Formats: sequence, structure tokens, C-alpha cells
Amino acid sequence: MTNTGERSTSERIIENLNRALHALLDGDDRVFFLGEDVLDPYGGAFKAARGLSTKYPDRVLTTPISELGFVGVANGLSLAGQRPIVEIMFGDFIFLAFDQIINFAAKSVSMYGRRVPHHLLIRCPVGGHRGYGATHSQSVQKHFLGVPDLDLFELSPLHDNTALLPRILARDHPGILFESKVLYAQPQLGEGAIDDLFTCEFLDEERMTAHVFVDRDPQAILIASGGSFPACWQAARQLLLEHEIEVQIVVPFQLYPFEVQSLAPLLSTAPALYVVEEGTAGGTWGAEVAAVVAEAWPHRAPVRLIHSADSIIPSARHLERDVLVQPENIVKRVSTDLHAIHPRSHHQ
Amino acid sequence: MTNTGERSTSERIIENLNRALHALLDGDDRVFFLGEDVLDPYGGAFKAARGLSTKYPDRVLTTPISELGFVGVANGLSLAGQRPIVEIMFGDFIFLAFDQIINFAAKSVSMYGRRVPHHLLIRCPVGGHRGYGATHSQSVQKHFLGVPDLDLFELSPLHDNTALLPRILARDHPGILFESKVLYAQPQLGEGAIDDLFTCEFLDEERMTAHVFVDRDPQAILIASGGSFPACWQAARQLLLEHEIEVQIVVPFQLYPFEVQSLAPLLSTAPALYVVEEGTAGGTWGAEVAAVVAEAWPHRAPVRLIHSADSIIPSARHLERDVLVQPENIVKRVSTDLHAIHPRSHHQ
Amino acid sequence: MIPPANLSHPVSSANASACPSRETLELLLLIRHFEETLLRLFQSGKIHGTTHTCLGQEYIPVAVMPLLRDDDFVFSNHRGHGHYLARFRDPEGLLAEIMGREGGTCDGVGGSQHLRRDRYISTGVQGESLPVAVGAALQLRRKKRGGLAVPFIGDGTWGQGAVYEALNMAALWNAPVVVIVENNGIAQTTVRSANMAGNIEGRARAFGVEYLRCTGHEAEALQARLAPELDRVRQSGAPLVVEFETRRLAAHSKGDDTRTPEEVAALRAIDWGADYQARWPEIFAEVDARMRDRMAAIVEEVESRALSSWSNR
Amino acid sequence: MIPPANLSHPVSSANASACPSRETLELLLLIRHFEETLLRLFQSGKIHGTTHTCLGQEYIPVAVMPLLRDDDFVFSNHRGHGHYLARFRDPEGLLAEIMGREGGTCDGVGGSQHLRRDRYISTGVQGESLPVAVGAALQLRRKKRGGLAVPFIGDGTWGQGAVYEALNMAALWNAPVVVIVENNGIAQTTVRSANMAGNIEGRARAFGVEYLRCTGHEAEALQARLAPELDRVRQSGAPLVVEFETRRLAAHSKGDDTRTPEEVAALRAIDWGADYQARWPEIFAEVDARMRDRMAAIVEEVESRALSSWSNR
Ligand SMILES: Cc1ncc(C[n+]2csc(CCOP(=O)(O)OP(=O)(O)O)c2C)c(N)n1
Ligand SMILES: Cc1ncc(C[n+]2csc(CCOP(=O)(O)OP(=O)(O)O)c2C)c(N)n1
Ligand SMILES: [Mg+2]
Ligand SMILES: [Mg+2]
Repeated sequence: MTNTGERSTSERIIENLNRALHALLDGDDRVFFLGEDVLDPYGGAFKAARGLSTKYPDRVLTTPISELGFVGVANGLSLAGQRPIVEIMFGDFIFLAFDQIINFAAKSVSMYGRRVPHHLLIRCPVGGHRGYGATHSQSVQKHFLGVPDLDLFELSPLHDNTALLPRILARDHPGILFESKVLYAQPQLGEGAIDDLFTCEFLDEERMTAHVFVDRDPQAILIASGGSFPACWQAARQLLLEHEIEVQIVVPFQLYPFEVQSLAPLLSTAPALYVVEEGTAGGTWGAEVAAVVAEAWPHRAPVRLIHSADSIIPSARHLERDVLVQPENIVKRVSTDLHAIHPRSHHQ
Repeated sequence: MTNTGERSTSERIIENLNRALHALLDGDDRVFFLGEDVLDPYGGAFKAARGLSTKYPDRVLTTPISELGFVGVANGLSLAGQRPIVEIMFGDFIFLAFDQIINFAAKSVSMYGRRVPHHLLIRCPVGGHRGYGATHSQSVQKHFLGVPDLDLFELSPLHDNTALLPRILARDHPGILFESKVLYAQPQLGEGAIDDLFTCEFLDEERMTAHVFVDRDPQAILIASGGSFPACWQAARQLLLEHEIEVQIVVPFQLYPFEVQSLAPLLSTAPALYVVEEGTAGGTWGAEVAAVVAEAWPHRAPVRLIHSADSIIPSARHLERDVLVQPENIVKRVSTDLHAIHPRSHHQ
Repeated sequence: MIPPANLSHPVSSANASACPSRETLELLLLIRHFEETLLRLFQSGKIHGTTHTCLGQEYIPVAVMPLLRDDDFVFSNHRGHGHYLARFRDPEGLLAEIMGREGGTCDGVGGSQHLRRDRYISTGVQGESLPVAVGAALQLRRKKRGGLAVPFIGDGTWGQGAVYEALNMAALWNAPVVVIVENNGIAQTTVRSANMAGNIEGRARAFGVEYLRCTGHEAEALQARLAPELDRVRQSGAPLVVEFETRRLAAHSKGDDTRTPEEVAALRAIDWGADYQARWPEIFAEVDARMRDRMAAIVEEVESRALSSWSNR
Repeated sequence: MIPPANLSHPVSSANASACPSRETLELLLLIRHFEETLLRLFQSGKIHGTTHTCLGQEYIPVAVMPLLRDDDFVFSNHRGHGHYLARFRDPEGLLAEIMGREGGTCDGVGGSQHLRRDRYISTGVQGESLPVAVGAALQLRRKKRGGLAVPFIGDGTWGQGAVYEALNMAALWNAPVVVIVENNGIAQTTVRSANMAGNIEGRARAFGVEYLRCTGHEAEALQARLAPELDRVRQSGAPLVVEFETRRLAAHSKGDDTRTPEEVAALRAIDWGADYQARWPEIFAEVDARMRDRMAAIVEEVESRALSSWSNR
């Protein structure tokens, strides 16, 4: 991030996440942590698990390379009343566990006639920008949309994992937390001024839906997945400073089911609505958000979608850059649509 | 189907499909057929494979219960220049093979820098209405949307598999053919009058996009997945006969990427647009179609989505009926929206 | 870990020829009549959906279930009616479930393949339950009360990779899982030789999992044979695979049997039912008639119930 | 099927102490310098992304690749640079690929883990290639020219269910697959005892697959040992698992080594490089210097190339 005036906080996002995990294991002996190479001193490929195995050796399980199997084990722990958290090393491998997630974890909640609690949180690092290539860089969120009783969340710099993770693990049904890998090293932000221009507030009491703004009367709202927030933020600064276009950013912690109510107050000013995400084209989260918005406000102009190209994620950095959505793509799209500062009539 | 005046054809859809498979194996010795219990006399759980193993014993492989493994075997045959067709017994089990489909079959085409042909057709029976319960009744299409180089198709009563299957297997990248199980026993239809009211024509030369109509000036168009066509057809009859609402039905053989161009001529009359599918709520194919339509015609009113409830598919017939979209749901939704025969102004 | 004694010594019919207790025979024949009744109900169009009967295999759950405690987890599969009936002796609940009537175990939502009651759970995807059983077993072991997780699978299910991922973790983590394998030599229409290279014993042992082969069809003798082995697992935590050699007498589900009538007749000739009938004709006839009548009465009663409603979604 | 002779007889260093041919030594040291160069380039920030070096394991592809024919399929994995170099002797193409420069094997699209050239293919998901290899092998056998499909996997990859689904089908269908297992006793940071119950030999045999253990690190002796076994598979079609006991000298990828310096030093002390250097100091020094220089020149040349372009999407 090249923003100026970032608020001073020394915590990085991975540290916030790690602290959240510690608190979970500390506070409740039903909480387990499973995944590949999660023991200390390694603490998992991205270090989210650091310290856990030292403090809670009996509830941290390092697993064989068996994604289907260990998600199944977590399902069994959950059946037995426990609250497992599973780490998938790279989100791309979650496809191996698709059956246990969709056909067992999610279905168990309702397919036996009476609601059966199934506590399970799957952590799933996703996304590119690191040159890992096609099988280690996908944004796999889209593939999990629309499963009854499977909630989807996304890590963001704005949301406090120590507050939110306990709440989502306490739900009676499973969830997946997608985590953009490039966020880990970035500073944890939150309510208040996040730089010299933008302020963050939450639209709901649970502090699930973050709202980043400079002014109360924006020309566009970007609904951003947590992982695309940094690009949106940078784009918003540029739009403001270079194009005099004011955009606000809404970052929902919960991707699915998408809670459209929180948007209602913002939409009264009826600006153009965009959904921004890193996922590649087709079957996107944005399409789902657009459908939910269209259902709630059938007379609005359609939500516009900004996402990565219709492509695998190539390995070389310069090629990867061309595929993944960048701040300048957002700037260009929004500024072109809005024709500088004057919104055209068709945005209604 | 309780339609009257159905055109006389003695072929059932499963027979048309079986004939298509025979022709494929007959015409090209690179074509293989793999799946569970596909040998004669059984010929697969739904009999699509009947006769294949007797005629082409060396290219029909009955497999262990190893969905991930045998899709992988098909991938290997494809790598070696062959053209495998894979049958998944129940579409619900395709989740076990998700990794081989997304991370190997589809990615192989482009992730090595140069385009590498990968011929593969996966047949995937889907859908409910048969009382099989939650793990044997899903419409899994949604989970495969938005994968580069992975085409999605859906069986319908209107499309001739003998013409289309060779064409999709000849493509240089993999495809999945979703097949609504309840269609198999129904009569194969096609171009011409399909009952006393409706006629079917194709909007494209390849005969991929079917158009079913009574009149040239409809009040609504239903874009129907192949499996939901029977419900749409019944609804269209009822809307016409009982509500004097004229709707037309468009049935694309290819679900994804959705080819929006074929709709262009129909949209000039600008009727209300619906997408109808059996899949349950959330992340639907309809949301994808709506996004594509909104991109192509940003000033249209949003496409409306009709689908099954946000639920697992229960087993008991009366409960299943309540979850799955029925003709009367379509009738009710369209007639309510259109307020009898006079479309309201907000439909543009 | 205590090395189990004589694990490969088969239990055969010859080992025990005492007449089964009335209770055992009642359960065996209840299951049999339940399954036969179901097939008739399907044939007459009174049930929809699908079903997989355990005809020929009834004695396995009858042998195993009395050894299990309430806090043990049982994971059943598609062919699970016998498992359910042997655990709960609740034909009314199961029939109502399958017929979608009030009082069904899962209000008709689950159906034949998706049952849940207390710590008994079944689902329709082969192999899925094995890793789940490992997880449940880990928690049981943590509780230190000697609980077991007991998945039932068929021979064909050994095609699933999940089985091996689970065996590996069970052995590594000493998870008290007892896998009951109902090896009927066929999977849907595919005979074992077309499905499986090697054998189940070799596969279990290759993953460091103990193995016990059980032949014969005398429920009580099998139960006696299993009792100390299960106790051993309760104490040591070391997982165990128990393979029953058995036979499927009916079609895979309803009418889809590709075996020749002669093949099926040969299986029927060595069926436990035929054997028991020949050896203990009087008590057999008496219990058989009673269970037939009982099932008839149950069908009548359940058929008169209202359709189930799915209230607690 | 011809029973393979002495399959479990290990090949040890003692069996062959002839000085390796210059060609073999060149290839070994080319791979070593390639990998060491990569680590330096990463450290100096000249390469992005990730890499997994085969330092310590170089002799395995050097032993195996000369036995393979152009029409054999090779399936490599994340730790595949040695496999690629031993098959194609193309350090320029590989380095350009990893650096995203013109002339890269896959135009920089694939990167270190996703290489494809002719019948050589690698990917980054562990275990994925095994069922694929079975499919390719089936077609090779159909062609009746004795072709092989040869996947390389590590010990940790035996955690994946796909491995067992594939072994089963390979054995059932007599698919000429030769699985090369590079057992370095560790998977990322997880040692074998925490990953694997039982052992690889038992697992292969449990699926009816032949097994050969190879110890020692003399490429040519290993090659000679393997030659007749591979020929046998070419003739019979019966799949084979070959397990090499080996050692990973460097981190899993770049800096992520959790082993103690002592552990790593102990491995370095028995490294093939140290051994060769001690036994054949002169030729070793000469070739070593030459390969070091060669890699330096290659780096300079490849670094001067333009960024790759992805034209044929
Ligand atoms: C993953 C999966 N693949 C396929 C099926 C379809 N199917 C149901 S039962 C069955 C055969 C199972 O054979 P086996 O394990 O031997 O059990 P049996 O039916 O003989 O009791 C198959 C293929 C399934 N339920 N799950
Ligand atoms: C399915 C899958 N899970 C996890 C990973 C991440 N990963 C890459 S290499 C590796 C360890 C592999 O160990 P092993 O098979 O022993 O090979 P080695 O690295 O020792 O050569 C892991 C866990 C992966 N690539 N694929
Ligand atoms: Mg069986
Ligand atoms: Mg290893």
C-alpha cells in the first residue's frame, strides 16, 4: 500500500488473526485447530497458527496431506460437539475437500429434519499477486456460493478478527473464511480515520459491514470483498485526488448470504453501485450481490461488476498483473462510467 | 408432462443420448467411456451407456467407486490424445472430482502458456423430483460457473444430442453436460410444433439455442435451463390459457459461457426477462445470466430469477415438491409481476 | 498397544451351533421382514425414491450393535436399515421416515439413506463417513470413557480415497475407530474382482490398522468373537477393521440385479435364513410368523398416518 | 505377469563404486548449481513467487530419465527442476520460465511448478498426477509400444486419497505406471512418522502393485538396477512403485526449514555431493567449476532477455 497518512497501528493483519485464534482456543476447550504443517515453530504456511500448538498441544493437529480427510475429521469433531477450525494451506486445495464441506458439513445441519448444530470454521487463504502460479493463486469463493447453511466470510484490513471469529464459530452451521494472502503482512485497520482522507465506520452493530468514506454524498459506492479493499482504497484516493470523483467503499465481512439491508441507508442517495473482487470473470460473487440488490430494489440500474480477467492466474509477475484486477482498472472503469465528476442520468 | 397435443415422436431423451454416445464411440476410436457400473447389461444407473460395452469393449471402462480417480484417468487419456466421456453416477458425487476438473482438466488448456487441447466430456445427472434425498438430488451446476475453459451444457428435450455431443467433444477444452434425471424418460422433441400451441425453432445455426413460442410479441421471455424446460412449458401453457399472458421460452444448450448474442433479436421487443432453473437459491446460473445481460444491455430492467428454495432437497415427495420450483411457481410469479395481460411500465 | 490375538482366525458356523436366543432371532427376522415389506411397498407404488435392502446381511448389525454403547458413534451407509433397526428396534420410525409420514425418524426429510438419531448417522455418499468417524473417535478418546466410532461400509467403498486418508489418520492418531466392512462381493453391479486389486486385509494392515476377518452367519457367535476385540479398541484406541464375508440376496436397490437367477439362488441356498430355518424349524417358524404379522400391522398403522411436516428447518 | 526378481533387494553405494561418467556428473552438478543459483536469485530479490529445490535428490532424476523414451509420459511435481533438467538438459528454458523471460518453457505462465514440454508435465497439487498417469498409461498400453507413464511424488503425497484410487485402477487395469517416490522423510515441515502409518512398500503391495526399494545415491548404479525393472513394466504393463530413500538438504521452498542446523548438517555429511567430491576430487572439482560458470553465464544471458509475453492464450 502506498497510501499516505495511514493510521498508526503496529498490528499486522496476520497478527490480529493469530490473536483471534489464540483467544478462541484459550476461551473454549471445544475449539480445535487442524491443518498441514501447523505446529510450532512453523505455525502454518502463512504463520496464522503460530504459538497455538505450544499452548494447546492436545487441540492442535498437524495433518497428513489429506484435505478431504482432515476436513472430514473436523466434521467428526463437530459432530461430537467440538468447534474445529481448519486451515487449508492454499485455497486451491479446498476443491479436494468439496464433498466433505458441501455434502456433509453444510447438509448435516438440515437434512436430518431437525436442525443439528454443526460448528466448523474453515480458513482458506486465496488470491494471487505473489507469483505462485495457477494452482496456488485462485479466488475460489465463487464455487461455494449458494449452499444452504454454509456462510462465507472474507478477511479484510478493517474487520477485527478477535471480535468476529468467535461470533462466526458460535453460529450453528459451518462457515468458510477466505483470506487474501497479500493482506497478511498489511497493517490491521479499523474504525476511525484510516488515512488523511478516509474514515471507516461500521454500518451494523456487529461491526460486520465496514463503510469507508470521505463525504456523505458519493457518486459511486464500491462494494468490495475484503481482499480487494486495498485496491479499492487506492482507487478511491486516486479518483478523489485526480478525478474529483467521490466514491465510498463498503466491505462486508460476510460474503454470503449477502445482507443487503445494511446498504439501504446508503442507497437512498442512489449512486452508481459497483462490486469489486479479485475473482476471475464468470459466476462471480458480484453477480450474486447484483442479484440480491436487484431483488431488493428492482428499479435501480444494475450493479456493475469489476473483477479479474477470464483467465487462469499466470505465474510471472508481469503476466499476473495483467490478469488480476488493479487499482487503475477500478479508476478507469469508474471514471469512464461517471464521466469525470458529473454523474450521468443513466445511473439511476 | 400433462401437455396435450405433443408431437409424435417415439424416441425418449435417454435413447437420443444413448444414440449420440454410440455414434461417438463408433465414429472415432479416440472416444472412451468411463464410469461406475457402465457395462452391459446394466449400462449405467440411468442406462445412458446401454450397448456401449458390448460394441466397444476396449474403450468402455467400468470403474471402482473412485470419482476423483476416474476423472483423473480420463484426464490422462485426454493428455494422450484421446477423447474420453465420463459418467458421474449422481451429480452430487462430482464434488469428489472437483480438483481434477478445475485444477487439472480446465487449467491444463491454458496454464502452460500455449493452448493445449484437452478433450473431455463429463456427463452429470442432476436434480430432484425422484425422492432420492439430499445427497442424490442436487443441481450442482452453480458450483462450476466461471472456470476458464470449462464449458457447461445442459440436456434438454429440444436439443439433439446426436448433433451436439460430437461438437462439444470436438472443442479443445473440457465440458460438463448436466442432465436432469427426470428428463430421461420424456419424449425427445425438436424443431417444429411441440404441442397444439407452441413451436420450437433454433436461434442459431448450430441449433444450440432453442426458442419456443406461440407468437412473435411476447410479454415475457423465460430463459430456461434444459431441466426446467418441462416446468416452463407447462407454465407457459397455463399462462396463455388461464391468464392470457404470452411468454416465450429460450433454452440454451450451453449454460456457460452464456452466449447473450442469441437473445438480441428477441430483446428488441423488450419484454420482461426471467431465468428459470431448478437449482436452489444463491449463486445461481440465473445470477450469471442476469449479469451478462446487464453488461450487454445496461439500460434494461434487471432479469428476474426463478429457482428452487434456499434449502437442501428433502426426501419425502411432498416435502421435495415444496422446495423444488414447480410450474405453478412460475405461473404465479410471472402473472403477479405482469398483472394479468398488461405489462406495467416498469418493465421498460 | 496390546497385540490382538489370532486376528485372522475366522469365525465359522461350525464354531457355534447353539440355537440363537429368541431376542436375536426376533431382531434378525424383524429386519428381514422389514426389508421384504419395503420391496413390496415399492413394487406396489406405495413408496417413492430409492432403497437398498440388507437382505442376506441382517446378522451383521445384529452381531455388532449389542456390543455398542449409547455414547458410541455409528456411521451407517445406503444399506442401513438393518443397522438402524438393530440399534433402535424402531421399525415404525424407520418406515414412517421412508414413507414420509408423521413420526419418521427425520420427519421424512432424510429418507432411507439419511438417518440421524442420537449418535447414529447415515448418509448417501460412499466413504464420506470414514474421516468423520476419525474425528468423532478423537473426541471420544479425549473423553477417556472408551467410546468407539463405528462406520459400516461395503467392499466397493474401498474404491474411495477418503477411506485411506482416514485409515492413515486413525492409525497415526490412535483413534478408536472400528470399521465394519460388509463384504458382499459386489458393488451395485460390479463384482469385487473388477473393483479391487489386493484385498481388504492387506489394505488395512498397510495403514497400520489391525484387521479381523469374520466368516459365518451366526450372530451370537460373531458377537462373542467381536466382544473382546472391541474392548481392546476401547482400551488401546488402536483402530480396527473387521471384515465380514457376506452376501447380498436382493437387487442393489429395487429391481436392478444383473446377476443370473442361478447365482442368486446359490446365495439364497447358503443364506442364514435358510440355514436357521433348517436347523431350528420350530422357533424359526414361530418367530417368522410373528415378525411377518408385526410388519403387516406396522405398515397398516404407518400408512394411516398423515404426511410428515418439516417444521424445524 | 512375470514375477520381478529380488524386488526388495536394496541398491547401496557399496554395490558400485566406479567413477560416474563425465556426462552423469555434469548433469548432477548442473542441477545442483541450477538450484543453488535459484536460491541466490530469490534471496537477492531477482525472482518472485516460490520454488522448491531438489538439492540432495539430484541423482534420482539423473538415474531415472535416461531410461525413459520420448513417448513415455513424465509427471513431475513441485520439486521438479531436476526432473526437467534431466529430461531436457535445458537450464536456459527453465530459468527463463522461472524469471518470466522470453524463451521460458511455458512463456512464464506456468512458473516453477507448472511446466509442460512434450510429454513432460508438472503441476502444483500433490497427488493429482497419479490418476492422470493411469489414464495416459492405458493409452500407451493400447498403442502396444511399451510406453510408460512415470509420475514422481514425495513421501508426504501418500497422504492423498488420489494416490490409492490410482494404484487400485493401475493394478486392476494393468496400466504401465512407474511411480517414482522420492522419500526424503519430510513433507514441508512434517516428518514421515507424523504423516504416514505403515510404509510405502506395504501400501503399494496392498493394492497389488509391485514395489522396488532403492537406497544409495550413485546415479549409474541405480540406473542399472532400474533398467530391467522398467523393461519388465514395458512388457507386462504391471505397475510398479519405486521408492528412493533420499534427503532434502535445503528448505522446503526458500527459507522455511524447521530442522535444526545439526540435522541438516548430518544430511549434508552424507550428501552424494560430499561423497562424490571425496571419492573423485579431481573430476568433481573440474566439472563443478564448469557447471558453476555455466550457470553464471546462463543467469546473465537470461536476465538480459525481455519479459515474456503470453501470446497463445
Ligand atoms: C461416492 C459415491 N459414488 C457412487 C455412489 C453410488 N452407489 C451407491 S451404493 C454403491 C455401491 C456400493 O458398493 P459397496 O460399498 O460394496 O456396498 P453394497 O452396496 O454392496 O452394500 C454405489 C456405487 C455413492 N453412493 N457414492
Ligand atoms: C493437495 C496439496 N496439499 C498441500 C500442498 C502444499 N505442499 C506443497 S509440497 C508439500 C509437501 C510435500 O511433501 P512430499 O510429498 O514429501 O514432497 P517433498 O516436498 O518432500 O519433495 C505440501 C504440503 C500441495 N501442493 N498440494
Ligand atoms: Mg458390496
Ligand atoms: Mg518428502
